[in-house]
Amino acid sequence: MKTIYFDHAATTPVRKEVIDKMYPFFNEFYGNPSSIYDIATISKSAIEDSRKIIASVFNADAGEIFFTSGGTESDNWAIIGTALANEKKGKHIITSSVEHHAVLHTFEYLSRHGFEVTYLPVDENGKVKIDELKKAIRKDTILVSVMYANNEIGTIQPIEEISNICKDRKIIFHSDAVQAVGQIRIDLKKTGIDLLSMSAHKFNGPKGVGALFIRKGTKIDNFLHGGAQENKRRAGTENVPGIVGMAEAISLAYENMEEKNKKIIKLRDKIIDGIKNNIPHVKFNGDPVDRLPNNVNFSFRYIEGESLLLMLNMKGIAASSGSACTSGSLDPSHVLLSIGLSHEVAHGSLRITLGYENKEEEVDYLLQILPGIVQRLRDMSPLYDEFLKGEGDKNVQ
Amino acid sequence: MKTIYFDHAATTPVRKEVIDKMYPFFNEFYGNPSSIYDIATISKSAIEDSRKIIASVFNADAGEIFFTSGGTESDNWAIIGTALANEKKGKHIITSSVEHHAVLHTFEYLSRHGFEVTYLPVDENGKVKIDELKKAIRKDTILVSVMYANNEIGTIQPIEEISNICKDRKIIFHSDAVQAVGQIRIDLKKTGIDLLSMSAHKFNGPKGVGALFIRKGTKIDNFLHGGAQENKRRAGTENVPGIVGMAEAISLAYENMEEKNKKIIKLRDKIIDGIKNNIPHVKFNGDPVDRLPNNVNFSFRYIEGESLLLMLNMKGIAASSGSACTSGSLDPSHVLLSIGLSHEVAHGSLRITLGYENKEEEVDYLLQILPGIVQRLRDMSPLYDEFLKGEGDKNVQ
Amino acid sequence: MYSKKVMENFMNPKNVGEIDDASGIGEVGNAKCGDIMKVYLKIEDGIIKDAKFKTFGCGAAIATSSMATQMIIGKTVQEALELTNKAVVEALDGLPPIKLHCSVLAEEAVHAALWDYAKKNNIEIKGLKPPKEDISH
Amino acid sequence: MYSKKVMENFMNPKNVGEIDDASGIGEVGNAKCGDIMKVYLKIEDGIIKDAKFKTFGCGAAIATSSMATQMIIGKTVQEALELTNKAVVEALDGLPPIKLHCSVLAEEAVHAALWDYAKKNNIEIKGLKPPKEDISH
Ligand SMILES: Cc1ncc(COP(=O)(O)O)c(C=O)c1O
Ligand SMILES: Cc1ncc(COP(=O)(O)O)c(C=O)c1O
Repeated sequence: MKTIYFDHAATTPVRKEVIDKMYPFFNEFYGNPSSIYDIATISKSAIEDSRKIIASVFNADAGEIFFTSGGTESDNWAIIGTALANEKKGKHIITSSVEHHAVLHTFEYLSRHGFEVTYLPVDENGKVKIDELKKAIRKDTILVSVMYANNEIGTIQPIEEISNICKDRKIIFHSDAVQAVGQIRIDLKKTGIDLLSMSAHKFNGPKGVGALFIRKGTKIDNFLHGGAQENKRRAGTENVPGIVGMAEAISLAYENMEEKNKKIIKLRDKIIDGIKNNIPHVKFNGDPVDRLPNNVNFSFRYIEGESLLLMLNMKGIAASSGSACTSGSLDPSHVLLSIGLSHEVAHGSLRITLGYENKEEEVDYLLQILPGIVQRLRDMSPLYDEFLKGEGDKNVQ
Repeated sequence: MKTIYFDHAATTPVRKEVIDKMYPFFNEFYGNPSSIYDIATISKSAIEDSRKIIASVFNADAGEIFFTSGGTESDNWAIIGTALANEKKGKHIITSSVEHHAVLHTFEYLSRHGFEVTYLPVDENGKVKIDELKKAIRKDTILVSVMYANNEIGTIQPIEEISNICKDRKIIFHSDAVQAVGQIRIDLKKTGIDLLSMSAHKFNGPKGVGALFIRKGTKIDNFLHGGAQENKRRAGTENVPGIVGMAEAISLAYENMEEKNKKIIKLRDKIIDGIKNNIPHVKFNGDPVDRLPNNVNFSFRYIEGESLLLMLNMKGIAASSGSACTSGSLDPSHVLLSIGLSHEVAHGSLRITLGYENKEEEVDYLLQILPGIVQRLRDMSPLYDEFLKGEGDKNVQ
Repeated sequence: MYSKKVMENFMNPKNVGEIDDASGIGEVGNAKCGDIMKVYLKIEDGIIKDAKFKTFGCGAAIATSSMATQMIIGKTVQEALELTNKAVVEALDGLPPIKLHCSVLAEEAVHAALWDYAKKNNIEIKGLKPPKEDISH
Repeated sequence: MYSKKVMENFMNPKNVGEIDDASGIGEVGNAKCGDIMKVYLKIEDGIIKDAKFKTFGCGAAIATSSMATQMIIGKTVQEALELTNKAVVEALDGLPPIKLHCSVLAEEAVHAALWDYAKKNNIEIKGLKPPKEDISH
């Protein structure tokens, strides 16, 4: 059975065109880009060409793009690097409560090392409350980090507003755009983001490579220390095939983006309407308007997310959940809790994230089997029993 | 013209067998290993199998191997992670003066953040002086980091002795084995190294993936913060193709290693003898006995390394130098200066590092053209002039 | 992630349902943590004649419920009490470490149902401890 | 890394050698930094009749020596003095940024040779400054 892959926010298949571009750099142009002989200068140029391609997508300068090992490293570098470089100005840093762990755990690390952190609350759609941001900013605030778009519920943050607030107050603004890059356009000349993280495997590029945009003039320390690579800012022999693959993947992603997004949004909305219309006791999560084109997130009351995923998997569908069971922790997703869901409802969430290769038939198949699966699990659930007997709903939000 | 590649210490071509193993993980088994559906559990198992393969090469436990983005990250993690986790015990850390920049610059970073660093001197063959190590150790010493084998001159350090000294004194011992792994056997049950760094692209694996061995019980902080990957020790979506490729590459490297090394040592010694016997005014660098099987390093007096490399490149040979010009800095290699070479002599160094695919004909070709190239450059050199006129040798070491 | 046995018991769980005139009912776990198990026992002459369950929870929770109820049907009350979570895990050909708590929950659910039965019938079952009160969903 | 012109001038440098009865000799740079250039000039009637060089250094150092000597042959002393490192770089179709100092060195070597010529002949060349004393190899 071929998998129907509906988990593009987790990772994506590498496109054939991307693999083909990477291939020669494994064993033909394999030279170390720091060397001076021919096969090495070819890898060096490949890196610089890739940097230009990526910069142009964001209307940035090539010298502002630095390659990393992925979104996590970009986030760690951006946050730790600015915190350490600017700690003489102040030790207060701000982020939101719905960030990815790559940001949240890095803030926690800094809070263990003398920095003071404010976590901004979000509204019920997952948006950072601008008033709260303004209130949180202090004289000694040196960094604000708010993600471009949320990986679980797809909510796009008011980045323009946040960046203006930071700019006015001369605070460095980092945005984790790992979920946004490859899906929506970002113009870094227009929007005053100082640091922007991205990860290739989220847009049909390879795993293990990403980039950090560092606006010219931003004060930031190095994070990986060593060789003189990346203009002496990020040490380590460059992952040449990965970098070349990332550039190809980003080019393909931004080619006819508007047209492709129209198609994807149609599929997304078909799923959203299909679930709303055919399955009772569901809750739609995330912002209905400011939303990634490919994200669907629902909570199904009275059932638990992992069982739902397992049943979908048996039917050949790959999807994701904010259930604790899928994360190996006890608590369900902090994002779902932050938008006000009870633990119980959060446990029963399902995330469907689409990719360019998904077809309408696949969506139809999902909508055909999902109601039955949900019902089957509800029929096993003591919570659904209680609800039917009229004692339940008081407990489950 | 096909390149004759003699720069395996810089990086190596990825073997065909390795690429073939990686390939399906790009767009067939592309699932995120943290997910629970089938294509994801396949990637997850592939990672765990790779971990076992790598652990078994070192006689270590699979749970002691953590994947990283390469040698630089492994070094940074090992050093910063232990320093921060143990700073309550003391803030004195020791390394050698011939380490790779991935270690040296990380120590410099820590010295800017409140740690005190001792740099151990080496003898004229590049070996750490054991007496100096003993003298340097203090009550508040928490970490010793000495590389397994040197990347420029191939000298293998007295690791067994150093590890015993550290063990006796309960000091954590890290060894940067980026150049040793894949070339010589390392038994981590026998040798008391606590942390060991490696990088796949140095043994015909892909760039952008490496590992850190962390002996069970070693106190070390996380370095990349975020998701729960790598047993919650190293965050970031795993580079599955890279990890699988690394495991395959290491298996191949350690298959019949003794036999293959015999062949490589023969080639290495042919080059060493050929240069000594046919080119005057040369200096052999590194330890003649405790030396990597694939490393040749000579200084050619009165000439500069980059010109030598360019001329070799024109003849289809890829090699390396400790010349400042190839590193983009003003000073020549700190390793060559540490073993007592003058700046002038250090500038004229040539490093030849062999790989499993090198053939005797290639060595013969090198030995045939090298004397002429050296002579050509000497004929252009004002230093050689001075020497001929008898006024020179006093200046050049 | 899961063994074949677990997946079988998850996809086609045995003994899903309720027993109207149950001799004892036990409910453990809480929705906050994502697992609730409710076990119904029909006991006659000290023998467990029937067992049913309803479970809110992950694949392992449902599979252990299915397995645990199968394992106690036909057993004496004393034998049922002695069913350990380890035995359930073994019968399922193992569980991932992070899922072991589900098997503990299954053991506790059976114990809670036995406790309910004992209380209702005012008898004492040797070695049976009262269930923890954490049904806080 | 290097332009074709640089590689041509490196692989087949023009004017390598010495001039026995040179009118002026200039040596700049130092071996510590990895670059020494020695320039020999043959000057007659204020015209540079010949120029030769010996260089210890990288590809860019050799190529700029070759290009600079070519560019001054046939020029007047004043014209040679006005040869800038920028002109040399342009004639080579550019140099990588980290190699620009080599072109500066070439300019300085020519100036040092002119200074030597001026000193020997006790004349003054307008705008010529004494060479820096950093020949410390
Ligand atoms: C919003 C967000 N930030 C950061 C990351 C981390 O990226 P990576 O796993 O590539 O390191 C992810 C994905 O895992 C993400 O969705
Ligand atoms: C001894 C040594 N340590 C560390 C490194 C860094 O490894 P990487 O470039 O893969 O990060 C290298 C190679 O560049 C090395 O030779």
